[in-house]
Amino acid sequence: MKDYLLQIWVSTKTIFLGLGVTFRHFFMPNATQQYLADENPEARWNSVIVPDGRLNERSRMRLHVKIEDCIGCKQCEKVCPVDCIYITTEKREKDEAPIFASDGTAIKQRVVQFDIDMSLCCYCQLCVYPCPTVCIVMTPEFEFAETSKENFLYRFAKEKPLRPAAEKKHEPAAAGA
Amino acid sequence: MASQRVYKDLEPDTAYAFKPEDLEDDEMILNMGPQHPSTHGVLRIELKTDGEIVKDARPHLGYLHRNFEKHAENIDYQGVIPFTDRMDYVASMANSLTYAVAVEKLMAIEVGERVKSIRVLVSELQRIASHLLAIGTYGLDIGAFTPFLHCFREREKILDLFEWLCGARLLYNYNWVGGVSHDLPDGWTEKARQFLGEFAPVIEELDDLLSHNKIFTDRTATVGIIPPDLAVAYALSGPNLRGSGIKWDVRKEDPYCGYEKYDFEIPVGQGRYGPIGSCWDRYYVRVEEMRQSVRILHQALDKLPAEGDVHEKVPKRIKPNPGEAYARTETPRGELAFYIVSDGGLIPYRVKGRSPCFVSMSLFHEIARGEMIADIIAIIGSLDIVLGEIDR
Amino acid sequence: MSLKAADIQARLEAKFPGKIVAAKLDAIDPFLVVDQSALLDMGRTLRDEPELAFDTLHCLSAVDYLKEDRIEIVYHLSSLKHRHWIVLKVFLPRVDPKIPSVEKIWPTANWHEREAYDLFGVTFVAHSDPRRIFLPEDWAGHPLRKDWVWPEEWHGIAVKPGKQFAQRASEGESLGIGPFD
Amino acid sequence: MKRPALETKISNFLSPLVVAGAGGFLVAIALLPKIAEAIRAQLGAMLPPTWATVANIALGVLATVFLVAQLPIFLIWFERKVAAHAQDRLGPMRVGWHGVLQSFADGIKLLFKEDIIADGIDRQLFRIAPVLVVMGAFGAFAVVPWGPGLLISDLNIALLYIVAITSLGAIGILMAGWASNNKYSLYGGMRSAAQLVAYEIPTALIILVVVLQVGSLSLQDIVAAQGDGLLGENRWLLTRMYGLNVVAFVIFFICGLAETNRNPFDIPEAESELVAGFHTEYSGMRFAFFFLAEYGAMWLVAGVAAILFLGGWVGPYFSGPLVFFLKTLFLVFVQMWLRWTLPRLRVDQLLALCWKYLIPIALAALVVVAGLSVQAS
Repeated sequence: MKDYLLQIWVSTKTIFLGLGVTFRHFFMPNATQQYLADENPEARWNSVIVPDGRLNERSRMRLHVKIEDCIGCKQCEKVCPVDCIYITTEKREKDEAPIFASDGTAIKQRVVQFDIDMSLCCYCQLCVYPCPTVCIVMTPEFEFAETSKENFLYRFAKEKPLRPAAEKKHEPAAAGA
Repeated sequence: MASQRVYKDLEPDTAYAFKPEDLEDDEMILNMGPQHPSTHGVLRIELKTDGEIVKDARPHLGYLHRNFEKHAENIDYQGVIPFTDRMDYVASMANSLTYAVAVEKLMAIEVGERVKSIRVLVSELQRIASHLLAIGTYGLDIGAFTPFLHCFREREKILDLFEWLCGARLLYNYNWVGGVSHDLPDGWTEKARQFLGEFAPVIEELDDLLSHNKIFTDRTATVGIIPPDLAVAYALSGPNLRGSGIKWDVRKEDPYCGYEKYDFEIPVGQGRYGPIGSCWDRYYVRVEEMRQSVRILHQALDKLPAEGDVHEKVPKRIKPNPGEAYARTETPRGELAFYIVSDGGLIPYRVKGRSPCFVSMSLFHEIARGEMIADIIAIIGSLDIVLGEIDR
Repeated sequence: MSLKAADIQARLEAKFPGKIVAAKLDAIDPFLVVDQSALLDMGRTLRDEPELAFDTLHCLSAVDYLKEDRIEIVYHLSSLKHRHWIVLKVFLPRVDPKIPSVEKIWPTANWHEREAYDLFGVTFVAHSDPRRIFLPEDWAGHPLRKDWVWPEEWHGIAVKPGKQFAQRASEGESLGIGPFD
Repeated sequence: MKRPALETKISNFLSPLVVAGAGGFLVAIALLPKIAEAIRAQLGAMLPPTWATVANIALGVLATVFLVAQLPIFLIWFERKVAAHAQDRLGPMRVGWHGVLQSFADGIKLLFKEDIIADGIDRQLFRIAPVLVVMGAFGAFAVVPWGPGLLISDLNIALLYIVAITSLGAIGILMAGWASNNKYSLYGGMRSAAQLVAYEIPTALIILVVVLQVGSLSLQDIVAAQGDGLLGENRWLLTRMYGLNVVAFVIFFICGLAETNRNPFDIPEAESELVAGFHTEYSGMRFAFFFLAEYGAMWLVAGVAAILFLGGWVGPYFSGPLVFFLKTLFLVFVQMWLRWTLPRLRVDQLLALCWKYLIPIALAALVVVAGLSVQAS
């Protein structure tokens, strides 16, 4: 009998404790906010804890290549764990006017293909570190949905190949990427 | 083209372990998952039920199998880290930390003090975030929706801190071999302290709302009991082992990242509302662990060396000597270990992940037998599995 | 009172003379190579002898050494009681590897052995549930073997990764967007 | 980004209408007796007496159907808001002022959704089930008085009728569970049957407690017996019998939660165990029917509880349909508050709660009340 009443008492007590918690929360300020990206794009980066304007300092979202700076070293292609970067280069002719990347590195390769398949990208940022001219970067842009998967192939190269492309071997990633 | 293909005999005969002809009159095969709200991913469990009672259970894995280990044999050491992140995708920091520790063991790299402190900071924050998810979804499994979102509110702050730190919210690629990818930004430590201050009362509130609720304790404290000897025989680890009353924590027993310098307790299951090793014990060990993590974080923030290059020990080229190493750390789900074999080349010869969820799930059929359908959900939730890590 | 690997080796050597084929105690994780005929008895000794008390099979992994023409099964054993470690290895031939199952000694081996069977094709004799664990039952081959080749399809579903968009584009197909400014 | 702008435009246009509608609704409820009186008089003047009665009833039915069909739409929005604020969220905000039009948007979406009838199911039962469930919930409104004389039919066995017709809902649920050819649905249906059989008993016992004190099964009489408000000889039942009626009220409320399948007793549709229980296979409008029925039943339970224990439309300062509306709304809020606080019981615990706690206590309450009533008379 004692246990019986105790059960009732404990149930009632703990239920009212819980009700008290939820009741308090009816009057607490909301943790969420209205998503107002249409009116105020900056609001996407609002955070409860991180100071304003600092959340996206190191954001790793959409990849971008400043193709003018690319020297065609293929470091990023090598390091990519999912093989989503494809680069084809041609040697620039000796008689062509020398061009330089914005940090002064001489560009000796003509980048005729610089494709990034964003549908494969795993946003690990490993491609960014080895780049000697900081031309491949990750931007804080994250709204880039497409209606067709093919449109996720970003083709950055601006120059057309002068010679017919040499046989380029791409082994499919052995484990399927 | 795809529409012309004939997908024939897609379900092999072995898809069901229980055969209809073996069933008794009152028994029924209930297929739980792979798409089910409470199997925490794409786990499929075949239940042999008699009314509400589960006579036998058989988990079927592989719906999320990506063969991480084959991936790892085809990319360089650094490239494996994004894949380890995707094993236990709610505690990525802990996974990549384990891998980094394993490769460092293989290459005999000793990282700097600041890197160690940062690693402790992120892995304890990740532990809190992961436990918040585990506790919240456990409430959801039992039917309480509100604690789930209260937990997510706090978890969100941790994810914001991580995003500020390394730019990603879920899959960080943060712990590198020999260092970490980014140093702490200015003001991060103050905000981390602010978070810890806001977080401590939330645990107390959670106790009121969920932990000690009579309905919740009734649902969880008498089901899914793992006796200590069974837990050891099945090599359980982490909160699942401690829930059975065994005081064992890799952070104390085999310290890494300088955990020996921190002062914290190992919470174990007390059997407060029922037998030791019940679902409630495992659940409450997680709650207590969050309190301990807060303690560790305060100490780590105090001890954080002001100076230090986080990339100091990062090797230019990761090329270990031939050999093998086995390193384990205490992730939120238990002891994650990586067994790495190197043949002296630039890519690992073999990477085997010993995932704690895989091990806990192998015990499942033992404790599921004889419970009710609703308890199956409670047991799965209390084991805190992540299918990304089970299936790898 | 945890034991060093050398002590453990000495104890096992005394009980099972000649069954420890090789040992490497100066490795990062010291290991003993064990003859598979003594595996079960040795496992029982390791688990039951009070001073050894290896109550936990921490991990069971298989490694395929193509050049050495063998498959290694690696047992990482630990003791919660004495807090010591040992690694056992068993060498198996690559063709039709067979090894007794240690499931009776450490129940946790059940799924680890299924995994090793699934991905390496190692048969565990007297295993209670010798099915594949991750892959479909009728999958061709054991993928973690170094000489495994991709099957073309499985029940009409293409398995091998086809040409990616970038590759198709480099061959002249008009795909993708860009260039960007 | 055209679409959100259009959304905003539509909701800006509709919001005042909705707010005005809600205000008008409240005013109409407050003035209901006068309106009804006026209509009655008008009809009496225009038509012969028999036809006047028929027209009167027809209008009453129309008004009730309109009311109970609109209530869920409001209640769903209300519940989402309660849930959101308990969880520190905003809840629906897009459609209309604080999302008041959200339910309309959802309703339109459900209307246009494909009505999936899976293979291998019992089509007839599958189609009838939602109708039965809705009937069970809404049929009872025929005898629920909103004010003196403001009801469709003044049955003298109204309480019996309510107990009987709400059981239809459980049959509908059982039917849905069986017809779906889905094991989870079957479990849901079976659990629902067990739950109903168990919880009908304490409900009936508590109704007897009330009936013993009032001496009538008619809801109008029960309210009339509480006509003095908070104080006085004929005060609200809740305050009588030295607190025994509080216990009775709590038991009735718990049973009401269980009969409407609300958390913590929502085991027939236990989302985390049985996916969606008996309505797993339903989609579109048929699913909406279950939803409507759930909210209708919530309102019914709260309304009956308000009539039995809180004096119906009799308020401490003023009386009328508005008082009844507010009381019921408060009880519905408590149901929602409980739902967003508590975890779910297991099926055996649910039955244990009923057989081991509710029924003995209800029986004891009945005996004591009977004794006290005899003594009083």
